[in-house]
Amino acid sequence: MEHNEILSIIEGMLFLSGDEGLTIKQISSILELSKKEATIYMDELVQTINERTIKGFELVNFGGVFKFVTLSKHHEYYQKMIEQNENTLSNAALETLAIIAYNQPITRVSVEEIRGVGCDAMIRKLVAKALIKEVGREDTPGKPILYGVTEEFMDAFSLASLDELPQLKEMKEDFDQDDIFNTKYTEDIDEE
Amino acid sequence: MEHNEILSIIEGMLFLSGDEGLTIKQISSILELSKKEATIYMDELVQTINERTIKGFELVNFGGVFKFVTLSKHHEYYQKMIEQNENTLSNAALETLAIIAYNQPITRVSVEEIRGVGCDAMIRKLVAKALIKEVGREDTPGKPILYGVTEEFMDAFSLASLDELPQLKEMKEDFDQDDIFNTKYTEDIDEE
Amino acid sequence: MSYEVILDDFQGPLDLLLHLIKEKEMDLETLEVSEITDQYLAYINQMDPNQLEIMSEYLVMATQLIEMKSKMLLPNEKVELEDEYKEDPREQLIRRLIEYKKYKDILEDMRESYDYRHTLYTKAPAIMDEYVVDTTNLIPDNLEVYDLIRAMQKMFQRKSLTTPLESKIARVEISIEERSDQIRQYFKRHHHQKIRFDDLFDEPTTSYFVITFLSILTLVNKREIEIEQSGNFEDIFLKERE
Repeated sequence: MEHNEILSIIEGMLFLSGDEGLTIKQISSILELSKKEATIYMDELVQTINERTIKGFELVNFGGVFKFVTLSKHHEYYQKMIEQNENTLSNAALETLAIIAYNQPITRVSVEEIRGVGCDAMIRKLVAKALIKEVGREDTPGKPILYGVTEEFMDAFSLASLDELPQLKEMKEDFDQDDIFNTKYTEDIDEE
Repeated sequence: MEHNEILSIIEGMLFLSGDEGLTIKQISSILELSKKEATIYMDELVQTINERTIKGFELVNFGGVFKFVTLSKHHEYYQKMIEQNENTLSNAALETLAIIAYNQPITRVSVEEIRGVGCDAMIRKLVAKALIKEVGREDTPGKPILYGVTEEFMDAFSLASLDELPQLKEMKEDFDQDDIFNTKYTEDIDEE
Repeated sequence: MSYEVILDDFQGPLDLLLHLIKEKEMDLETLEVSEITDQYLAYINQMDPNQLEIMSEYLVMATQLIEMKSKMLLPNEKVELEDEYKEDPREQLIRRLIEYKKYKDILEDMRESYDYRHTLYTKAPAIMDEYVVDTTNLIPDNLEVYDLIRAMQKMFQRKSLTTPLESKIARVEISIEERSDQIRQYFKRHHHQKIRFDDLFDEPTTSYFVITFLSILTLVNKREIEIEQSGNFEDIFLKERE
């Protein structure tokens, strides 16, 4: 099939799929391409679409799912035509999500150790919001549930992959007195 | 506002409006343009969009409603996109299943009210897969069939009971600031 | 001393401790247990005792701090450290604070991406249920509860996202009498003007089209308005009869 024809079909599929988006795997199987070929086509399509002069939407990749989204700078116009759920995220929810995202797979107890507070209700809520999910069981007594973040999480934070999360400032792993206490901890403890 | 910027915003609005499309009146009121101006912009946009080399959808005007539609020559690929193989359930199928699981016993008409689309074919498919079944008749005129989920459904989603699904309340509720305190933290803060 | 910050503002005892350390401009590594304990207890004293549920987590930390402080005051503090396998509680607390602060530090960045995502809109998938030709009766074997939750969440999000406000209004049923009246009002507002025929068909529903068309015919019939067209396929105009 002709090159531009393939790109056209992918564009049409992306339009139809809307917020569900499409993965490389789906595109390659529908068009009978290898994943590598599909990736090359997608790269070209992202470029073509995102470089248009008249551009009301662009092609993004959130967690491996390609989809069209409108531009941030135009959002006030679209607000007039659609009602949107407010869906704010509390600090507690954000904190819990961050700890899970950086440490997954992780048990509830481990999240609680880091936060220093109970997280039972919060974790249930994040599961209900499809932002985290059960990804397995830990091989320790009681077989506690291990949690990880989901495709929905990637979308909610506009991330193509977890590598795009902000870098954590790592502390030295071996925490012995002579060492870490001489290294001055420089940045300010900033709070909100 | 700059010319191409207006065209871009209109493109974004058309994308968001999807199958419903937009009238000149809607476009002119959101962008605070006269109908005449809006019409001129639309003429230009139709031309720009329909003359693209890579074109998966085009801009049509059906009875005063402008909307993007995919090209009929690509129909077989879109068909393929939604054809299900044995390894996936479509999002539409999952949505229907979720509604039935949360509201069972429920009639087809009620499922359709919640989803906002006809579900006749979908329900027949889910019955064929034995994921849902007839569980009775509603005591209203016409005695419509009531559907519920099956043991196969429980199996497929590894559920021991429907209580394992998050509560509807939790799924809809916003995060509020003090929700971490809903449950008492019982274990001691672990000292590893 | 007055405490402007109430405990509801904190995510837990670690959060409160970080706040106090910052307030006292202390370094995390050189944490002065004795001073911070006093500060911490002063805060705890401000707490509403009725909020025991909230307090319990703070109280656990308070006990640990007091224990730590008292041990440090004891002359045999050195002896305590002989046991190599037991971590110094102060070090352990510092370690926990550093670990917790790592996440605190990036929360604003994460919230920014989250808020940014809320300025990007997308559309619901086209409804294509009828195209689904599912040939097998097999149930896929890779399903998880998450699939259901996600489908449900997507649906909740879409409910408010996909219905343009104006088309909701357009679905209101209207009679020929009402529509004729609206058209009369329209002509009143556009006195002595020629109105483009198309301008009256401004809502995209079939029933609205039909009702509007019938209303125009009625009004023409009643000789309230007249139709003008300069030639075949030219624009049609309407105007009030004088």
